[in-house]
Amino acid sequence: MSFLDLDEWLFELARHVELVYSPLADIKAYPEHVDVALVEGAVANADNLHLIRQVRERTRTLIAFGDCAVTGNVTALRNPLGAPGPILQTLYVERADMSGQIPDAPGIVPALLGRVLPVHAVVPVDLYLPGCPPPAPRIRAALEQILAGGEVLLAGREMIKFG
Amino acid sequence: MAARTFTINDQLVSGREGETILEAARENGIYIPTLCHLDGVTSVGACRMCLVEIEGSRTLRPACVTQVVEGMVVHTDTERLRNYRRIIIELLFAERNHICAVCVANGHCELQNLAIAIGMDHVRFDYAFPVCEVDISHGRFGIDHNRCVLCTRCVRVCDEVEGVHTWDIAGRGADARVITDMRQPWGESTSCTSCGKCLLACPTGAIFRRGATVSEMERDPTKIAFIVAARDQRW
Amino acid sequence: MAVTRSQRPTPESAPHPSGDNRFRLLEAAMKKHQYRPDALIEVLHRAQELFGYLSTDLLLYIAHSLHLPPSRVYGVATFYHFFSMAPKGQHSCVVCLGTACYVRGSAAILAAAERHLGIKAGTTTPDGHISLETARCLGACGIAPTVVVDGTVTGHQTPEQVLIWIERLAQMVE
Amino acid sequence: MDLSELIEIAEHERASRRSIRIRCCTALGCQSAGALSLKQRLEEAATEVERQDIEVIGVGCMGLCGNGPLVMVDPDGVLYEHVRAADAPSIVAALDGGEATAPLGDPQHPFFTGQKRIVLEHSGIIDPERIESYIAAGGYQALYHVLHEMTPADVIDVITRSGLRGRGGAGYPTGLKWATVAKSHGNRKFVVCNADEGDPGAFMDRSIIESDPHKVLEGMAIAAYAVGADQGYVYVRAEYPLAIQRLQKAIAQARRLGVLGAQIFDAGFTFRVDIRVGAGAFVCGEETALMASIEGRRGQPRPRPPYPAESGLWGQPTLINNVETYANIAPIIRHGAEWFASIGTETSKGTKVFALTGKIRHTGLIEVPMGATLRQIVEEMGGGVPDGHVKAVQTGGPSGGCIPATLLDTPVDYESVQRVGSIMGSGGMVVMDDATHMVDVAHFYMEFCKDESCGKCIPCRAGTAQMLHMLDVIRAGQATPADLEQLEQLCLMVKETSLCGLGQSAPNPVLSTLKYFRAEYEALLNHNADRATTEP
Repeated sequence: MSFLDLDEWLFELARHVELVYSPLADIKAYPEHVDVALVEGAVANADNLHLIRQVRERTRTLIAFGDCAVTGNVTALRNPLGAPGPILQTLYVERADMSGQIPDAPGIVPALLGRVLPVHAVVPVDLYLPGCPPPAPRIRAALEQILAGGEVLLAGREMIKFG
Repeated sequence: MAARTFTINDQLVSGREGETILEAARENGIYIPTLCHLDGVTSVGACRMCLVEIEGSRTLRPACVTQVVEGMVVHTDTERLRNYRRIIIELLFAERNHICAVCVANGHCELQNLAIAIGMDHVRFDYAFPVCEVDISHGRFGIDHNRCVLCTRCVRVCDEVEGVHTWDIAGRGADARVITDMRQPWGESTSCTSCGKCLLACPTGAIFRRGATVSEMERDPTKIAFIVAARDQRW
Repeated sequence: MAVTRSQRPTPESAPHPSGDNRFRLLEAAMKKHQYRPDALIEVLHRAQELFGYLSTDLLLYIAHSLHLPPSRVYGVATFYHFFSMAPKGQHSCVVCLGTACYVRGSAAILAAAERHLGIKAGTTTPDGHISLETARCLGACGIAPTVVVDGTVTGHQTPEQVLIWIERLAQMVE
Repeated sequence: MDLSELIEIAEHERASRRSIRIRCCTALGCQSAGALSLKQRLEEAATEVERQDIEVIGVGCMGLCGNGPLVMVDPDGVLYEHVRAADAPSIVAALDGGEATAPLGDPQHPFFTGQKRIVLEHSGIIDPERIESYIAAGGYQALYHVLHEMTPADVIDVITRSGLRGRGGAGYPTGLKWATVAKSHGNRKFVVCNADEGDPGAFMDRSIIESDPHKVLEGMAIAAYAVGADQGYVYVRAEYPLAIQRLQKAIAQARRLGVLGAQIFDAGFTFRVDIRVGAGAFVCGEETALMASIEGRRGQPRPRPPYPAESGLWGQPTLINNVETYANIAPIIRHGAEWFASIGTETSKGTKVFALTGKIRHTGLIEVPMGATLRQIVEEMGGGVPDGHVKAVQTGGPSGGCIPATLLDTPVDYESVQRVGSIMGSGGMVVMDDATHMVDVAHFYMEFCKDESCGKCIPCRAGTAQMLHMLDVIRAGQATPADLEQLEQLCLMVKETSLCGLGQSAPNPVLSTLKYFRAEYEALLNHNADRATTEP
């Protein structure tokens, strides 16, 4: 959402880039030869895992975008509780009012990973853009540098503060 | 007191005899990062953030407890020190569950500030995700061990300034926890005077005012030094 | 004489209000150290010797007697591995995990004991009969690997031998 | 008490000795193998044969702990190994030409003949539970000599010229340390004996106290005189009950005879010694943590300076040396600085006691001149690895490193051992054979350091936990070469930034195994790099 806070600069951006994949756009498969991917969210389930590997394979510059991608953040709060198996068992079976069962629909409900992991724990990451969410000026600064080519340098409170 | 002339980062500075490198550096406008140091209470040299290089010394020295010596040559911001400081901060983030996004101290946190100053854009180590308790049994304050960095500033301020010693550390190593009295819920502590000095002293959101929500915990730890100075002057 | 003495108890020989004589002995230990705060660890040793473990009440009692903040006493008691905050089993089996013992196979011994007792090292069987513990090095490296059964150090141990010890302990029902 | 009384006790003790002495080791190792009931059976057997010329005495460690219980019969010097209580009558009968049922040991084995005994000179010979036995061996005469014929400055001068260095691990010159404490000003001064021998695989100090406790006390008293202290503490691990018991007995006996306490030898010198029992914290071997523990606090180190020599126990100047260091003092006073300095190497004088353990034929305690090579110690004296080859020798415990077999010709002195990436340490020497995986060894030590980290400083507290985790990842085959590099980086950081010696040396076992056995780490990389699992 904070991406939309870029406001009119989005038009400027649109002149330079082509949007080839997004959870909001109706594109089924992650394409080949992508220049830049902003990856939001941590790696929490089998689908995430599959996708992030694909993204890494097919992308030149992978940006961990936002605290969840960079640290696991709130989504990783389940990790101290241990593996998801017993948690699901408690929630869906033991505490169920009626005959409970753990949701199981292969191909529809993806299996949870043992632990929620930040993106860089699964695949190499090229740039980190922390923030929850990353404020628009921070996103813009990063993208401008990428568009300009050369090394991206983010420093200081406005650029790398978590939270 | 006799003056001491020495060098910090190629800058000739003066300090007083008995003064620490940290004090002298600050007086001369030179920034040395600290975490466990708190003006007004004893320094313990534990966090290692303020380690500096002193020419001729085999080991790195904590600036908060190392006294200035005439002619010494100090470096506070070398490549090696910057690297080590970043690792220290990363180790802290990996050690407990520091979720800035939902923390009362977000934006007013010394740990967060250090991470920014040191240029930490991500943590290279695996997170430990330990199980930590949150104690909100006290009427006015709470403690969230997920955010504690074991700097012992609360322990020292309670002992040295308030003179109560409600806080201490139990256990050791990674299992160490700050405790009140016999590790009972804070609200059941019989020694706690609810003075709130530990709240002022805490560098992170570990000790918080109840009712405070995300980013609302602004504090001024320099008040501790003010209290101590005021007390000392009265005598 | 004995009668007179029992009629007029001196403070240090008076039994504790609870009637528990062990407090009298603990009191004597503290008195020997003139209730000095620096004797805390010595006093904790004595207390554990007398009571088997250090309960919260016991620690509070010691804190008051030595004029120490409770949190400091608790902090000290939990810093040292030797002090136990929970009751121990009637019998103990301690497997040494020092380097010499490790190189000579103590890990297999511990694993066998854990499997056999169905508990993890550092815990006690649910019936409170046997505590399985580990040691950092007993300094008996010359006879590694070593196991201490109810206080008796035995050397050159094997997993099989340790299971025999445990069986023997299991049969020693009070 | 004066010199003539001391000599009288010694002469009386010597005169009451019988011509045949059956020495039975009663140190911990042999006790665990049944030495106490053996000793009793020997006594009974000696009584049964009604010979007035036989006596059975309990002695301290004879060294070859792996073959205990050990019995030595004087004056013929017959050594028996693995002696069972049932063998006792036959050992006595053997004095009349019978045949002993216990296996004979070889006192001419290099294990014994390769030694040079200064610290252990009385070990296995005198009865550690009787002060008279120590006095008969010349005990406390050095103290008398010091108090009556030397100034404190003279004593420090002798110790300095002897070249003695601290035997606790770091090798700080003992004379220099004493001189600093002597010069420091304080209301009181203290002398502390560090007997918190925490290195797993080391038992030199335990054995010295169990075998010859008075020697340590005499060394402490001489030190106290030299630096101007009147109170001493021996800080012993709780894991050493026999040592504590013998030390308590020794202190009580010494006080009774007036060689400890007020007005020792009527020389206007007062010195009392108390025991402080540790409670299971490895870090308390670090001197500032040890002092905190003596003061009844959490055993957490503090930054130095100020050094204990200037501001130690209760802020007063405090001398801290370890057991073996103190045990060297009386012999140096007796034989002179030049004698001591003639033993050992250029920079490391005297002898060093080692606890030889692990995968080695002869395990036990040995004392060799500084500069002896690892090969002499491990292969000649220790008899090498039974059915296998030496892969590495670990010295210095969790603070030390693994020295590979290719470097067995390294002489054992402070500098040489350090040069090959380990430390002399307090004297633990664990031999590892081909079956030992070096990544496992590193993991073992790291787990130890993590458990023993006091938690005060971040690099040690969080760093050891993280290093252990990384070793877990490596052992699980999930690590990449980048992970290995990161582990190395972290090791260096923890080494350079930790507050005390525990943290500073915690990475050593990893660094030394990486240095010499890197291939074993690399063989584990990239096997199962998928760390994201879907297991429930």
